Amino acid sequence: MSANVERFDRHDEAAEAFVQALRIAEALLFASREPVSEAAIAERLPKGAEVAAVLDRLQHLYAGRGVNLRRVAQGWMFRTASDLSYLLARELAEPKKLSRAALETLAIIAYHQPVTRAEIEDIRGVATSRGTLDLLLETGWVRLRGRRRTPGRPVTYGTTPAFLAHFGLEGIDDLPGLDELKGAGFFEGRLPSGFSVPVPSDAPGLRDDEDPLEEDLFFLREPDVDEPLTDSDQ
Amino acid sequence: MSANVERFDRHDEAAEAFVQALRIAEALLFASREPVSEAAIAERLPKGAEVAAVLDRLQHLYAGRGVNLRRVAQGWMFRTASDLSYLLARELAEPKKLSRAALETLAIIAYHQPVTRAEIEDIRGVATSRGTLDLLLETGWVRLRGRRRTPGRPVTYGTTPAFLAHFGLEGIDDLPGLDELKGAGFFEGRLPSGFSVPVPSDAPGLRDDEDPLEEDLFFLREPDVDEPLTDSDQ
Amino acid sequence: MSVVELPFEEVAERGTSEPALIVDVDGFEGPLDLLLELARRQKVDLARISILALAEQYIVFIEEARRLRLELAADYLVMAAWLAYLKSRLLLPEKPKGDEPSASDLASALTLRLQRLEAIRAAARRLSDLDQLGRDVFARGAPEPMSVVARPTWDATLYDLLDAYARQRQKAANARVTLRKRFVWSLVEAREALERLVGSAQDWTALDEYLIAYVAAPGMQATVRASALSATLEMVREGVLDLRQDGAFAPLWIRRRAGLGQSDSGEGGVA
Repeated sequence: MSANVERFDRHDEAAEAFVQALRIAEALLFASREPVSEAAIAERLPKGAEVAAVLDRLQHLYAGRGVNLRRVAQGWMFRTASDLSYLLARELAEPKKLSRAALETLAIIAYHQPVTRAEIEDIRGVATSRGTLDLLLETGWVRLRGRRRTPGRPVTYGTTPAFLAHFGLEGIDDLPGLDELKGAGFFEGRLPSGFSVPVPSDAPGLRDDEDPLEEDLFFLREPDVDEPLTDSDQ
Repeated sequence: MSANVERFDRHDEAAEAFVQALRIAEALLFASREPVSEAAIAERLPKGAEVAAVLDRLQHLYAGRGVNLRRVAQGWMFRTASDLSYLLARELAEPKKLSRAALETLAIIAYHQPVTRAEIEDIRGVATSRGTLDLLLETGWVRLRGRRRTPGRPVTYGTTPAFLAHFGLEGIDDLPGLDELKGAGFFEGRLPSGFSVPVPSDAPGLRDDEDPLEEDLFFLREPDVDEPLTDSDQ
Repeated sequence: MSVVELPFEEVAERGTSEPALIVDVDGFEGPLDLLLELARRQKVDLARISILALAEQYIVFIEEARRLRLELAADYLVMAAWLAYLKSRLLLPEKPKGDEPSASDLASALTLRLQRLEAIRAAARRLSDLDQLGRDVFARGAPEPMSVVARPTWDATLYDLLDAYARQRQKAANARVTLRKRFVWSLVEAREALERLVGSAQDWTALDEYLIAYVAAPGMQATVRASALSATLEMVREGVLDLRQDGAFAPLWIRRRAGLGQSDSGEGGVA
């Protein structure tokens, strides 16, 4: 990186002039508000310095660096290396509340996991919007587990360790059962006989009725199976 | 044998991590036009990277270049090499020059801070026009610090980090000739208004003899108590 | 205030916003500045300067200015008066006078003030000689600003979660109970029932009797009758059933069409 100064004893003066030209171009490009045209740089260089060679060399010097010299429409300019652009984005945590639907869906996934979308809808009694499940996946609290070994092979959902961490649970079996929920007053009044709260499992392994997700991880989401059939299906 | 290979690999990895840390620091410093604090850089570096070593190396890398890395105002910033001033000033310099009165007042504030207007006037032997202090406040180099705990509770002035950045100073201790002034007893004198503290301080906190500015921030400026020269003077 | 041109004029530097009342005679900023300039002309170290001589020079200068009828700021005149007083004190033998400072104290205080002014002037010059940002050295001209990316952090408590779960499970459980009340007998249900019915009835059978026997809840008779009739008509159209009514509002009779098997092989033929 520091090898920007090359010394050729034979052409000591020429080499020095070249280094000075590099420095001048570097400073000009650094301090200018707008991209600098080659002509404008050439104008400032010591006599005899070739602007193209200077810029070429500079570009080379900065190629692997945190800042690159780029050619843009109006001339040349320094820009942050594109792989480091994330440095210039300050993430601002924006606390958001989960919607009621999302919270309910999350709760069902937590208690009933592994659970399919159809099962969630059956429990909630309403259709679950794609957005709700996407959002839950985005929170990092819900993951795709596998596929239920039933017709249509629906995706099964479960919770993640992040879910446990966020809700302060040591394990998924820390989720209170029916009696505890009743005791804490979450359930009120009579419940139909046979009403139960399942014992959830978020074990990393798949259950007997689950298949692994496909290898083609391009589809991270459950495909829209309930969309109208396309022509090829006819 | 395998241990050797492993060590070599580890070394390689460390070197790569260091280069990446250099790139990150470089990008951060290049992107900003204000000094960047070491803490802010350290925060962005990969784990285990030593910010001091990274900055030291960067400073070294850029030492002879058209752009230098300088430590200013408790932070770091890239700026063009001063020997190239003659080239860049033509195009880039903002033609703003402080009047002698303003420069003197600024110097008094810098070397004597925290200092009141009366103390400034005592040193200069002349009334300080409102315009001069307004101008200095406007540059962003001077700020109102608090109020001196003396009769009349005059406002105290001090310099800002922008002042240090503008003059390329690391801290207020870097003020040129400070030692000589100290040696000459400049700060110990018998000025009636009493410069009791021997060295200037631009520390954000107030001194023992300073009170905070009032809550009523409508008055950002010292009230015009000593304006009477106008008519009587004619 | 007139701006006066005198022989030793310096370039007057005043900020544009400075009121004219700041005396700028001959480019001096106030009496102390003038004194300092006069002191410099003595070409000796300020510490060894003759305050007496300096006071005399100053007074001469002011008198000259007044002779020229130049208007001088009060500061200059006050200083002249004070220096005249100091001069007389320095010339007259000192009389001890309580805690009043001696003439030499006053003189050295003035010397000190001049030294201070000179020192700060030197400091100002050195400050100004530093490389200044935007004058001698330059920062990045096109800084790349930080963009703020809002990253939502989801917030929910365990209480929220349990509350949501219990609430909807309870709601769903209650909803399911009411569903079993079955307010409506659907066409599909009616048809299934009728198929079972005619499967065993080879002869004319009164639909109503069957239906009454079939339906337990009296509140459901209307929906049962409507659905059953619709289903019957559909099955007649398909040729599975014969339907007969002897008069308006008379009972409806149904019969499995002759020639059909007992099972579901209804397509077998139409008689």
